[in-house]
Amino acid sequence: MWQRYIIEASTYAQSIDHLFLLIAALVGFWFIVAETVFFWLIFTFRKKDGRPTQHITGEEKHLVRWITIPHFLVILCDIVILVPAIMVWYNVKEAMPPAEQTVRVIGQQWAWSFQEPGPDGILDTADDIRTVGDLHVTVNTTYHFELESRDVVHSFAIPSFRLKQDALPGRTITGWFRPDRVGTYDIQCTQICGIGHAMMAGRIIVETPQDHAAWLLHNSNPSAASEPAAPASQSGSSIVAEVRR
Amino acid sequence: MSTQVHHAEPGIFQKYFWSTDHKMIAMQYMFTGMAMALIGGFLAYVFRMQLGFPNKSVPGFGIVTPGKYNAVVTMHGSIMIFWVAMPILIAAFGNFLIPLMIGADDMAFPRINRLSYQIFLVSIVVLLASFFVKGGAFGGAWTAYPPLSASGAYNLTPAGATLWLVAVALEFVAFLLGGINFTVTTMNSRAPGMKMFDIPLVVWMIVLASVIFMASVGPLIAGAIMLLFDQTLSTGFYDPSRGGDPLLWEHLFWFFGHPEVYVVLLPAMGIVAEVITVFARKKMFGYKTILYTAWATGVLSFVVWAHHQFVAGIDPRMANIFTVTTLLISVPITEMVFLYIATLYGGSISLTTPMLWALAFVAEFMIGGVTGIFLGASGTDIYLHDTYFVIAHFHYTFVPIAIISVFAGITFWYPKMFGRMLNETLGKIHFWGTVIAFNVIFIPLFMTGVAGDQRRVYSYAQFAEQARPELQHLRTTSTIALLVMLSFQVIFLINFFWSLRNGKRAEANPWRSTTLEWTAPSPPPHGNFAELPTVYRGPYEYGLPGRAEDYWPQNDPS
Amino acid sequence: MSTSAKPIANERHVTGIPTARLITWWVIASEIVIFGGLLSVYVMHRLGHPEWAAAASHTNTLAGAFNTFVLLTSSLFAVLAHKAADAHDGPRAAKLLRLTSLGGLIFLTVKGFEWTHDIHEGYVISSGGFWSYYYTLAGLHGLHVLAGMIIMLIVAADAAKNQELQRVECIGLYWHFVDIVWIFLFPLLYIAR
Amino acid sequence: MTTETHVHHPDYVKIWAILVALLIVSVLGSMSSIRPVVLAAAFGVALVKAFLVAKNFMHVNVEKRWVPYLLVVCILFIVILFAGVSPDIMKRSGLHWNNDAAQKAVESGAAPSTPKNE
Repeated sequence: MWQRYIIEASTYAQSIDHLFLLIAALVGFWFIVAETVFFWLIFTFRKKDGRPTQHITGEEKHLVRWITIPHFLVILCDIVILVPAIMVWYNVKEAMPPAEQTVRVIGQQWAWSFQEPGPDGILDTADDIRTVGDLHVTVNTTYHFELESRDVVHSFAIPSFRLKQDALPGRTITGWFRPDRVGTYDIQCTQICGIGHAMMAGRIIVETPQDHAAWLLHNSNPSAASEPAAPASQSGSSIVAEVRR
Repeated sequence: MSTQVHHAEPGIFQKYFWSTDHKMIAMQYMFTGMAMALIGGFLAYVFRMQLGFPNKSVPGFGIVTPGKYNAVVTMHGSIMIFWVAMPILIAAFGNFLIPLMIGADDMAFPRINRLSYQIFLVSIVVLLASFFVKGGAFGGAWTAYPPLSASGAYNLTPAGATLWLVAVALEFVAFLLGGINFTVTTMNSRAPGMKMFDIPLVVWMIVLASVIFMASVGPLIAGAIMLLFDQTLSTGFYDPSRGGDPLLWEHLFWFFGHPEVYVVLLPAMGIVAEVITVFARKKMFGYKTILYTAWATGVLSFVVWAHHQFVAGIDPRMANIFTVTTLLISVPITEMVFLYIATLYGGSISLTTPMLWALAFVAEFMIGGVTGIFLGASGTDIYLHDTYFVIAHFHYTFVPIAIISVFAGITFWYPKMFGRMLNETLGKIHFWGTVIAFNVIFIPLFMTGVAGDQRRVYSYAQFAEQARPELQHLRTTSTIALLVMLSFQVIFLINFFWSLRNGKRAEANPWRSTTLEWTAPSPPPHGNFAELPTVYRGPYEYGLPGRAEDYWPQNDPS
Repeated sequence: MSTSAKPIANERHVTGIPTARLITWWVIASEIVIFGGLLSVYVMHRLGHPEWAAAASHTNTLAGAFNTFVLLTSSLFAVLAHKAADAHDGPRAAKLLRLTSLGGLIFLTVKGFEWTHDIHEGYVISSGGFWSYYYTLAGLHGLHVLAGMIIMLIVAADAAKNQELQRVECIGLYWHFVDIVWIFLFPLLYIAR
Repeated sequence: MTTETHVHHPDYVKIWAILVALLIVSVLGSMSSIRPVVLAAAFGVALVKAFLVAKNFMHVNVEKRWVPYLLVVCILFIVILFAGVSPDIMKRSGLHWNNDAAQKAVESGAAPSTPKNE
């Protein structure tokens, strides 16, 4: 049912969806119970001539019970939700599986640009591949991304991966993902970042190792050797300075 | 007519523009708020048209360019929260009800009250002016995250951004003055015999809301000054390249922004409590428990703010704390809703228009409540943050608060405000049209949100996964439903203004209610009461066994 | 006009605290949150940026100390005015209140000299983190001093005619609060480095 | 309007003298070169002074009990704010994030201290 809306293309996509379904089941139960009781009461106690209303303060013990029992059940449900929610959060945002590859993701008005280590597999070396809009990754590989922004707050989101992380200027925020499904998926900016916000789209292309190797071979450009390999953050702040003048 | 000598009848200008009478100020707030609601509704129409029928010229507006779209969305959010929900729920109802319900002749500080409205009016002028300055109105979302909001080079609306900020700051000042006045009046000016737990819930809730607002807005006022300096004096409070930090604003904003939700929720809860007890002819189930849950909510609302920032770059470990507190706050709110439901038990429910609105509030607010859990749970928020799921969720809280409960209040107190009855038939048509359309607007948006539609985007053409036709159909459905909902508001306006002259004359207590405002004539004269009442009992004494009448007014000595 | 006389709502005091004093307390409470927010933000930046100490060392400790002395003294006059008001000696209260606002005037003058000096040295509000906070904090506080002075002169005018004497205490409360804020601003801006 | 005298007035001049003495202490403390001494003198004295003013000039000690409580609660909210915000703002790095800009500012000594022309 879920896949009809949006596919799961990363290892933690499914755990997030399962958490969603768990919460849906629990709160859905409460919601249905409450609404049923609600409408049943409205119907049962509709105005009838000659039927006096009852004077109930709701302070007596045997009445308070009707509130305290659901009250503790709600707390119980909260805990049942809390534990898996924090577990999922921990696995996605706190625990960081060792990187097999590291890429740098840079948001700026209004495009995503990416810096991928070339054949040597190390960032900030001469053979790095810098791309705009498209990020090429290998399937079943754990990627760390170093997220930066050159101007305003952006948010790096890949819906099919259930991945979302804001990019703050001046900070480097590290995250991870492990694509497990070959294909091409959207990259969104989900934090309003100016008039080009809706143009700030990208694509992540998840390839088989062979295809990725071929792509690397085809793109590891010698011209990169000439340009100084500077970490993007510095050039970033200089761009900010320019924009200000 | 009032016996207090000093209440002479003022002249026209005095009466309508310079009055210190709390009822007149309430009317000023209400009509201003309704006018702003029309503007906010029109803005909603503009961007929903763009989303439902992309890149078609919107009748009455024209082509929606990306820049205009951002401005329209930003203004819709700001106006609906700061210039509709707060003035109507807190200022209008607070001004009208507090002195009447606590048996006083006016606010404790009438001139501070008038000043509060005048500052509020100035804030509106500033805000509306921002539509016409160079670059147009501010387009950085109502959350105004810097550096986007701090630098004209980024938002391309330098003048609009500053005017927006000034308007919001003025609005804060207005509501600080008003809220402190409400609090002091309720604490000090109650009728003889009205003890703490004899105060009607709506007064309690409005005062609690004012206190929460007062305590949470301070840091944001400081933050707004800093942002203003960033915009105008080129300071670097939020500029990382100059030793500042953009994340600071997000914290300051949400430290206010989340309590703000309860600032508008509590008065709505109070209004609904009054209406339900009257039309179910029932004593409130667990009056004190409701107050305790309200206090608990108020305190907890100060420790949950960062759940708006789970993926905003805060330290991930902090998210765990805020997830716990966020799920904790669901407990008192749930309990409050349970108590409202339990109040219906054993009643004799007559489904008048106000009652329909009040019941609809409870039914719809539950949807908003349960969907909040998905966002409060950090795990699912990773995916749902800043999607349309969020939008659908908070509209399922804010529409019941700012629209449904307000209609409950207006239709309920209309006789007291204007001395006329509203037309029931028109009222019911308006109710069903509005509520059904409302659900058809936002249920599709839950789906598009789950499908990954991100917020504040004027067109999904760039995003292959979002550009699928089945999602576009959902968006179009929502837009059409909005058109229906808006058109039904015409019926309300007709009913409202037609009844002002031609409605059936209302006697003092048409609903046979117990609270003090119904002992004053409808509409109450300057000074409210012929002689100021004395209170003998709590507000909700309905259906007592062994009494001729099924209600026992608070001021009835027998 | 109908606003000239007070409504009965204003005369009641169910809490046992006169209405005027009650609202003063609430105003002070809201001011605590405003100044508290700004101060705590400044403190966390200051702790995170040890390099600001260099800029902070440019501030003139003695000028700050003198201003603290001035405010403390003016607070003394304010509270003496309250005492006089309790003794229903309006004219004396008015005299003391005017002395208090004179203290405020001296405070602002000294501040003016400090700022002109800082600006001449090239330290303006946009000269980096510390200076931004320095001018914002002191400026916000200075605005409160100014507002207090104006209100105080109005109250004094009434008090001289033995009218609205309860306001003498209220404006005093507000003034003491402004004093306390400065008591914390002084070490934060002038001493800590 | 009822302005019943709710306080007996202590000797305000004496309190004022104490306050001035404390002020001198904090200034002398600031002359010292040992940082802890400076800070202790500065902020310890500030707390004492604030307490004296609140107690004797504002009479919170004889005011209705809940008034000081109200003021303390407001301060507590600020403490909560500090506790929730400082982990992100005060620190320059945390779990999976680095505030490079702040780090750079700290290392390069003072933040840019020349007026920006705009």
